[in-house]
Amino acid sequence: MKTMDMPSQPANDHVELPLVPALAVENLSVTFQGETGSVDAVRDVSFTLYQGETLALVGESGSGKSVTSLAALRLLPPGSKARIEGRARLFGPQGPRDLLALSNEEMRHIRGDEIAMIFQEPMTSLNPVLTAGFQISETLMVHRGLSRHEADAEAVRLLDKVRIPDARSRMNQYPHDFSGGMRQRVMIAMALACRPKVLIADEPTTALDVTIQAQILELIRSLQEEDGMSVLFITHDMGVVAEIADRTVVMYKGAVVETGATVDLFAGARQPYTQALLSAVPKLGSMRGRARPMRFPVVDRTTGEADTPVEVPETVIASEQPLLQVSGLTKRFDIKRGLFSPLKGRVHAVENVSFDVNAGETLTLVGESGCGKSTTGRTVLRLIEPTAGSIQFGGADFLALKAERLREHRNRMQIIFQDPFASLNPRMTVGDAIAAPLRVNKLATASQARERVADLLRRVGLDPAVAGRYPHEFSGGQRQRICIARALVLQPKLIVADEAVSALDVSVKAQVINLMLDLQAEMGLAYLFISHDMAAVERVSHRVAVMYLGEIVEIGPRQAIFENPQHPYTKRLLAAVPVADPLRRGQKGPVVADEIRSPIRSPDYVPPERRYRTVSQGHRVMEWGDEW
Amino acid sequence: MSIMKDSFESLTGRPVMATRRRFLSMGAAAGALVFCDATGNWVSAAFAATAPTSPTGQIVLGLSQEPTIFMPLIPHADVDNAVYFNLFSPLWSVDEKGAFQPELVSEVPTLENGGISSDGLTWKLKLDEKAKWHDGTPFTAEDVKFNLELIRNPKFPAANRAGIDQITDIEIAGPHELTFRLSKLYAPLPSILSWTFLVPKHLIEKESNPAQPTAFLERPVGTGPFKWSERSPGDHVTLVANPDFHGTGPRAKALVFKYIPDGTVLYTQFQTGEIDYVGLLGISPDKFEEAQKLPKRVVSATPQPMIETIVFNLGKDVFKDPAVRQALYVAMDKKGIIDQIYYGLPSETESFLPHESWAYNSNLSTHEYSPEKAMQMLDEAGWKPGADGIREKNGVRLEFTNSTTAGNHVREQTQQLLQQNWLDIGVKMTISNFPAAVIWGDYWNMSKFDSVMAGINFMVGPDPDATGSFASSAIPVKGGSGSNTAQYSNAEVDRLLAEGASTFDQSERKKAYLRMQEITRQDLPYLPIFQYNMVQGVKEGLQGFMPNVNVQDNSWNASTWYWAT
Amino acid sequence: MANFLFSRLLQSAALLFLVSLIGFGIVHLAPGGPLAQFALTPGISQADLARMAHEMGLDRALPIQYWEWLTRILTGDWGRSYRDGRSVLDVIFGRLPATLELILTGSFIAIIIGVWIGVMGAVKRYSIFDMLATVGAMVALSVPTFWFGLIVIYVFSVNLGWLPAGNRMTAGAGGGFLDFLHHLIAPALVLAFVEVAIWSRYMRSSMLDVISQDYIRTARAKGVSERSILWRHAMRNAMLPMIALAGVELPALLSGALVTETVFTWPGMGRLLLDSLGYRDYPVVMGILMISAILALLGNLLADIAAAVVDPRIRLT
Amino acid sequence: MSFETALDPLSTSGSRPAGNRAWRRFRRHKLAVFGVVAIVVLLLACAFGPLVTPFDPLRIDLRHRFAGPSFGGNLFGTDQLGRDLLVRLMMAGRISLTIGLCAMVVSTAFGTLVGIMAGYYGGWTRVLLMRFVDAMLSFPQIFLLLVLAAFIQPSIVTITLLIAATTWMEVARVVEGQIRSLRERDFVLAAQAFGAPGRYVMMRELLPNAAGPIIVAATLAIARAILMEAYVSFLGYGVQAPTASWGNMLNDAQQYLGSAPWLAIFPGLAITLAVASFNFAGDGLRDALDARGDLH
Repeated sequence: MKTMDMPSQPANDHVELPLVPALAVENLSVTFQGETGSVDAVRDVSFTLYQGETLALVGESGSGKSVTSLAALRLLPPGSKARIEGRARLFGPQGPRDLLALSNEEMRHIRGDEIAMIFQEPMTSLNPVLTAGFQISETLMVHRGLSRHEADAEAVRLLDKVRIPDARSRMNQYPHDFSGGMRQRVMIAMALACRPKVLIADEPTTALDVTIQAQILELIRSLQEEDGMSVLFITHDMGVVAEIADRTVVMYKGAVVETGATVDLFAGARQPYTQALLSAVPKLGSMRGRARPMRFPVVDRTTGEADTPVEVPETVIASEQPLLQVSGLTKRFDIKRGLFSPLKGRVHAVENVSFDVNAGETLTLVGESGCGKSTTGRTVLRLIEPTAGSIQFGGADFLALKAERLREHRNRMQIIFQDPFASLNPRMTVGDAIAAPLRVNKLATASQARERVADLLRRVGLDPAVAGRYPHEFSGGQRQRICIARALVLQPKLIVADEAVSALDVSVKAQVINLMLDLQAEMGLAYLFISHDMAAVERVSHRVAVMYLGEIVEIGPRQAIFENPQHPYTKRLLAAVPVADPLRRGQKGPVVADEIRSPIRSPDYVPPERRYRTVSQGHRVMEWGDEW
Repeated sequence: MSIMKDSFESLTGRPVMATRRRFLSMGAAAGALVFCDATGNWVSAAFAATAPTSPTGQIVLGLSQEPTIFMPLIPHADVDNAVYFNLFSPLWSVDEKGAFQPELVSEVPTLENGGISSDGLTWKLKLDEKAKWHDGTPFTAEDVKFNLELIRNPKFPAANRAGIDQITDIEIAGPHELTFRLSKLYAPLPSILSWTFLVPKHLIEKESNPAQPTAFLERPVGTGPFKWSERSPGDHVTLVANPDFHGTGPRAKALVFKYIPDGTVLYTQFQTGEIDYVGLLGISPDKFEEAQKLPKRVVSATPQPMIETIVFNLGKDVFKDPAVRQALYVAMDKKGIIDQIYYGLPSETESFLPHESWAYNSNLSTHEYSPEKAMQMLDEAGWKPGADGIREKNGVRLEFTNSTTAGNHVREQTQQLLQQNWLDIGVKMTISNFPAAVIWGDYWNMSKFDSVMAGINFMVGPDPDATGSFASSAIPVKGGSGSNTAQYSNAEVDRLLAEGASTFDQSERKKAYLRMQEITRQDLPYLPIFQYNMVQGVKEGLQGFMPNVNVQDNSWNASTWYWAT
Repeated sequence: MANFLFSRLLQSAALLFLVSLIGFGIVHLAPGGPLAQFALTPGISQADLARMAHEMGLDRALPIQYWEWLTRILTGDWGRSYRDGRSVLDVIFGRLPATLELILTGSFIAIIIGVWIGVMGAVKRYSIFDMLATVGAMVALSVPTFWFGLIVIYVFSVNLGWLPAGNRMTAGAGGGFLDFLHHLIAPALVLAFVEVAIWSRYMRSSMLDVISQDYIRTARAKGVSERSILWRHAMRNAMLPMIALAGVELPALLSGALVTETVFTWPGMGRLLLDSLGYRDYPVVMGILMISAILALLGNLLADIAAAVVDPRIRLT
Repeated sequence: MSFETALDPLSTSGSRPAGNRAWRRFRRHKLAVFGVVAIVVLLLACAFGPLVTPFDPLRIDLRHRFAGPSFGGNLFGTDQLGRDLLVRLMMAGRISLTIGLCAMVVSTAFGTLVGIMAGYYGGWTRVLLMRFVDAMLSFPQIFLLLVLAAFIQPSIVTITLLIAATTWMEVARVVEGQIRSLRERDFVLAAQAFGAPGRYVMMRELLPNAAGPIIVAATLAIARAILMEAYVSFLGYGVQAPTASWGNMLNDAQQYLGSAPWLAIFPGLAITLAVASFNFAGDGLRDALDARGDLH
């Protein structure tokens, strides 16, 4: 055993670390037999989880962190041809047992009883046709031999314990009746039913909104304290690591790179990869006192050497006439079941939204799922026709344009999407994809187009020789670069970046953001940046608009919003963001169970008149009522 | 003329080889009918046991078509006759010897007994006083008058009004006696009346539309030996014994007419004993040999009046030259068709009349299969082979289509053989078959075809009168009334037909018909291929079964059938 | 629920209207007509034929005929058969039970066997059983039903004499239940043959889909036994698409029944259609088309309702 | 995905064209390979077989009716008119396979057109087109086929069209579903954002991405069309004699089931083999072209 994961000083002074191992993974290797040969998903991984501690297993996508945990619990999909080597010892009263050597039946008795697991996607992880109550009770009936009646009584207690309001009546509801956060609470209740010694949480908050994530993290932390569990917390989010983990294991390409106390790791990682990883993590509040956006530092992941990030040059051209002027923009979707059905209600996706974007400026729309930020972005481009409002672009009334002129104007405004896999046509070479706008609009000859494509590929940092390849041959970050190149080919003035970096791994995200900032400086681009990632937003924005249920609740210069938030929602949002600094771990608030409300209203709903108060130059906040 | 339109029922492409029966008149003077039965099984079976005193047992008759219309006066399918014979009665019927037997009359009217006046124009009928409808209502002269008038009513779509439309002045002389006059002498009338089944006046009158008597069709009432019991559409019709029947029998408790559309299944069920009698189209020729060897089954072949022919549409240029028709006939491998395709079952013929008819001409020149001679005939007539080997003359190519009802496999085989026979002499025939509903519509009636292969009964009623098929006044497409769709026109034939129909003197008539057969043998508007024989089968022990070529269906005397005990 | 039914009713009505329009067009544009069967009746005159055509309404323009048919059918009068003068509904409902018997028995056998094969195939994926089941199902889907029926008749009726060669019951025997069952075996099995293949294929793929779902992993992580995972957690989910399948399979079943009825001379709706087509019995053909469309829609509706009952995610609103 | 720099050399494993990967997946599918081999063998046999056998498929020889299969003379025996069954089977194969292929082309083309229009334009276009599809689908297919067949003059062309007319709906549904889901994809939105007209989006962006399911549907459509031809012929509306198709050979053979069973057995086996081969190939293609592999 060559691990060196002796826990150093406690990360949190009121957690006692008895140094009793609970689960030890030793020299674990997992090899998948794939179509194109074998893939070493996990290579010689060892770590120990001690009683009562929270150990974070962190790494980017494909680092093997989830496979490690699934392999240890022998939960890899039955059909997958995986070869597993090593040991995974579970320590208990009867001494350590190697989970990989137990019979299936013995293993079954351990799972759910001694080791429990929660997963990333609470919707798909709960059986849609069984009630929440049954799914919790089942564990108790299986392992504790309780009758259905007894189990149900215990399940109600568990639901209470995970702070689900009105637990008794929700017992008989099905998973789809719960919101995402509530579903994850049900999962947690299910996992904790038999008071397991070890809880493995596999990206439990990744699919959740940031305010909900904060609640769930808080819940796990408090339950861990109550029951004295050991938690193996698998995540890619360094902010969450900083927030919750006592110790951290960093994985890269299937192997453990570095292990150590979280505080130490953040204070000074020993391995270059860890350093590079940490350097790319946006830290909320790190921009305090700066007005302009700033590039991420670039760390060489073999040497660990870093450059010093600088503030970007001033790009905003403030003029009388903003590049884009949106006022009173409204988009409502009717909800109907069928052709002949009456109107059921409306989604008030965007409600009376107004903002300006200047040339060379980045305005960010920020908010949680369902707040209408993406709809706003698409409506601005008229990919969705708005219900009401006006859009002035480059001095013209954009909504009044007829098809032909609309096309011309559209060329000045382009969009980049969240999912780089979905935004490129898989049946078209990237060169064709980039040149398509030129060809469709008949703006260039074939050879001109080729040159332009090569030029753009160079600009976004790709070899022009790749023009003949298909999208599936590229990584996610490379594809996003290609998408940027395609967006740039018509030399637009404004790019709507719709969650353009949200799906990327943290290090790739940093690079793409740097690229976008560079391009802005070079070409004077304006961005309408749409994101839910507050930390990234802080880096790139000149100005920020916070959206909630289709409305802008607060808008202003980035510095004003982040340093002087006014609206309760803005404050809550900022407070919920995990801070990627274990030393600044947030104060534990009460574990609440608020949910994001729905923008669906009855057909006769009339949106209230809103008034805005000006806080400072350009910083305006919506006046709020008793609901906050 | 009537055509074997079996394929209305054979859409599934079941083997449908033989035909339904058409009555074949032997005429009173023709003597005993030639009943060709190789084994004489019927006779031996018929007299082997004594009949039960009261109705016993049931008899299952297998039919390859489904009886659906239970009102005999409106247009119906041939299969319906099987039910009519047992449910209804005509005034008189024709027995297997060709003699008329009284049914609803107490005596068949003749010149001799004075029922028919010497000029043949005044008829007097005396009805059977014991006859009663199944609902108990007595059968009277009113009923007869009602039926005859209904058929004559031009607004009523009668199945047949030929002959009956000559009847005038129907007078009721008493409850069971009536007289009528004929506007002109019509020789086949007695035969026609022998297959006119009577319906009850008191029930049909109640119907809002006698042509569509909905209540009656659901529950028909007749005077026959069996009463309506029930019908399971698509499956069977059951009749039960009528204890009040005025004639002989019935001797069985029930008759079940079982509809089995598939010939193979029908045969199999006959084999397994589920079916007591295979009626209508009988057993397919390829199974004849096998069927004869079945234990406890009596199987034999009986002649049919139907002639298998190729009908030429003489309105088409390609068939106008008689030499072409004759050459096609000579090039036809008739023997191959009869011996191979039809297993030697049918009889060779050169005439349009069946061998058994008193008017049959047995001295017609015999067909000789000779492709060489056929080519020579065409050469002589000036039909020269073109570039592709197909003969032509004056811009007319010897190329035509031949049609028959789609799904008749044996016919299709014959077609293919003929196609080859004729291609050998430089004539191109293309097969173009249609579903029955298409081919027997305007395509046939309005002479839109080139040539058609069909089994045809050229007689009207049990009588050799073939006016409808050969008279130039009977071409529908030229406005005539009849079914001369071949558009045959020959002045001498017209004259001979008129002569034959307007006298009761059989020898006079025969002379005309013999001559006429000579002419058609020469002219060949129809190529005679063969006369049908049908394979019939009954279960051993079924007594009383008696094939009768003079009626439409061999269940004609089912009232006297019974099981030997 | 009431809203849902109302909305579905409207949609179905619109669809039926389309169906009737298409059906009427196809049926009536066909050459030949119902009178051809009478045209050969000896002695019938052209005038009689014309009169009959008029009575049947065949001499009017097609749109007018359609309008007359439509208005009549809306008042519940489906017309009368040209063949035997009975009301179309009587004619069809007289035959429908035989077809339903066949379809229900066939489906019942098919679903039981097919679901079992599918589940076993999915659970033991890539096993010998699974491979045989897959190949078998594909072959079964490729065999022409009528040919298979003929072979069954040849082997079991003609050669072995075990089963009757056709029909619903022994002719004239009055038909005991056993007799009826004896006749039902071969056609029901032949009809079930293809259906087993379809059900097992769908079930297998649905089951495979379900057992790779996260919630199955969750159940496993909870320590639930494999048996319970299969039958309690997976089965209900895997059956959901099967309910929809049962709904959409109905037209296919009717098709299969038509062929089977033909081969086994089963007196059902399929044979009736064949006969009616041959006679150009327009009212009956239209009636059958409409009834089968209604059955298809009803099947879909029932499937949707059943799915809503079983699947808590679906609400019929 | 791991750390990358912008100019990372691209991994070699992904550099093969997509078609190659599909082909590799397809090759591992044993049944599919069997299917393709069988199809090729059938096609070759039907195309060239009649040229090399000594028997004339049309020449009638009544003296040699119903000769049983034998190694010396007629391998598969002779039919009811004394023609060699094997050579007729091959001639019939030409017809049946031609009908199958042509019906597939027509139904796939039409179904794709309807599906792509309905999927792309949505709204009332979709409602109208897909309701029409629904209406057509609510007829049992064989009912529809028969009703249609009842009024045509049977010929190879009409039967092909007939089968196509009753089978295009499935393709339309598949394509419509594909297009509708593809239509929401970001690359389609991107194309609209740079001003691509509808025709461009349909032909260049949507259609190539729906190709996999269309190819699979097309392969299965051939199988179904061959079966349908057999059904139509069986029910008496098939290709006219003397042209043989597997369906009408079977139709002719029914009545000799007891006396000359080989007449029914061989065409039945030929149909089953051909249909199964296309089904196997289609199944293999479904796995090989599984859109998920390329789109995600």
